[in-house]
Amino acid sequence: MSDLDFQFEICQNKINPECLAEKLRSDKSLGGIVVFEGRVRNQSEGKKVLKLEYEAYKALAIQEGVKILDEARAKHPEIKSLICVHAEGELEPGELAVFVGAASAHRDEAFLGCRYVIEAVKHRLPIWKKETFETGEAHWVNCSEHHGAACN
Amino acid sequence: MSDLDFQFEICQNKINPECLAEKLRSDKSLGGIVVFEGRVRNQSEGKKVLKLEYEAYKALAIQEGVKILDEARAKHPEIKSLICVHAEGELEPGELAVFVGAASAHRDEAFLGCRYVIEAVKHRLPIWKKETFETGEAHWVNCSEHHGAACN
Amino acid sequence: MWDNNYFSGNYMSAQAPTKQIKVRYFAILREERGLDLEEISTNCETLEQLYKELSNRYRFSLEASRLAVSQNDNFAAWTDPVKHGSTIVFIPPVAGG
Amino acid sequence: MWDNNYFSGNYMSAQAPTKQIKVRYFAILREERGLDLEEISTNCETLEQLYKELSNRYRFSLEASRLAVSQNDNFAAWTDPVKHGSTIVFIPPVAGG
Repeated sequence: MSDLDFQFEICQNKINPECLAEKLRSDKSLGGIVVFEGRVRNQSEGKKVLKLEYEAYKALAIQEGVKILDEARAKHPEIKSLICVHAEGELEPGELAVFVGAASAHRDEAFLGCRYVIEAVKHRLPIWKKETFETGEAHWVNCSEHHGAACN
Repeated sequence: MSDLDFQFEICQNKINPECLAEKLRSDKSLGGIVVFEGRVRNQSEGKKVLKLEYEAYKALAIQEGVKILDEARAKHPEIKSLICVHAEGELEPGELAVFVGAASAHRDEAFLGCRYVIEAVKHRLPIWKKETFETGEAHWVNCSEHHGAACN
Repeated sequence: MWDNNYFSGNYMSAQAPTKQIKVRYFAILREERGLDLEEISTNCETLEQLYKELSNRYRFSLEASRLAVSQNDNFAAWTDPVKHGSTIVFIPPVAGG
Repeated sequence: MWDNNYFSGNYMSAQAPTKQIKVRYFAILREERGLDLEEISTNCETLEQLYKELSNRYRFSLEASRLAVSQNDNFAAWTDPVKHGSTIVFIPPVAGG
């Protein structure tokens, strides 16, 4: 997107939440910042999780991600800065899978915008995760009978 | 509070949000982290803000803050970590006035708990702020005819 | 000094006994009063009466209806009795965050 | 090669012309197919027909009703025509975040 304060990315490296939060803090007219961090849980379905592998259909995911940010901005025009970064590749428990941050003059729109983006990201982005348990078992989340949800 | 993961503080030094976020991230069973940062805005009522001075009735504010965290925990039992730190003293635009962070297995309760705490903090904690504009004018927010709201 | 039962019938129409209390002031009330803390003697029975007395004396800008009140670091009701030896705070409209 | 108007009356009951397309596979479909990308020739008219054909051939575990579909990096309807030269992706239930 042309506006520097609106950023959607699929990231193959580690996501640095502090670096992203600093961007949200840079405009001193924005008093309310809300950040969501979705991290890989160390357990799912009562079993210990070894790792998650995220696979993205990148061209479509970026297009859809930008569309989600546009929608959030249209619904909550007070939001002046909105960042979403989703990880790709292999992640271990505790690692950051998705970052969503919103900044606006007041808190209400920052909360609503952040929530809108994460819900849409989870339901619409063409990204998949394969969950591997410590037992060696592995499955694609939401694609098999047992629905895993190792991450938030 | 006895539980280390539940923390309420009134802080006379600068609040370090990254340090607080690290505490929220320490339990790898918690996949959803929501953080609210309330920062001093550089404008209010269309005027440029020079500074805010926060004054707290500390004994009662801490007691009430702990009560707010307890309420949030009772309403959203999935939340395993909940931190609120409010600044005291003189702050400049851009500086952090209040941090609220919630961590839970899944995102919904983290969002709801974080929101519950910040709303209660703003309506119930005996903390006041005096807003000084660049013109030299100053007033206690919410106590005079012109209601300022320099912060989120 | 005085009888803890001064609210019972015998005292209802009599002047309440004099109590020694502390009043702490914050924010706009602190500025209007010009100090943080004072020790005073009062015959007021309720916290509401006490605020009205002090407000008349010091010309506070805020109506009691816009304030909350605490006694001994706990929120209190305006109709609560003023307790001898207690510390009372009148709480202006809050503005945290 | 073929007529862009093959959906008009003349072709309705005739075999649709053969189209060259690419199919990209992700996640569980990639594993079930055993590859990321293939170029194929097909006579299928709609994306739904194409998925059913491939699903029969490769025994995909997911019903079409659980998938979405894209053509040339845009979400598409199952009833959309298969376009010659396009790249098609069948999208398993997503699980971002």
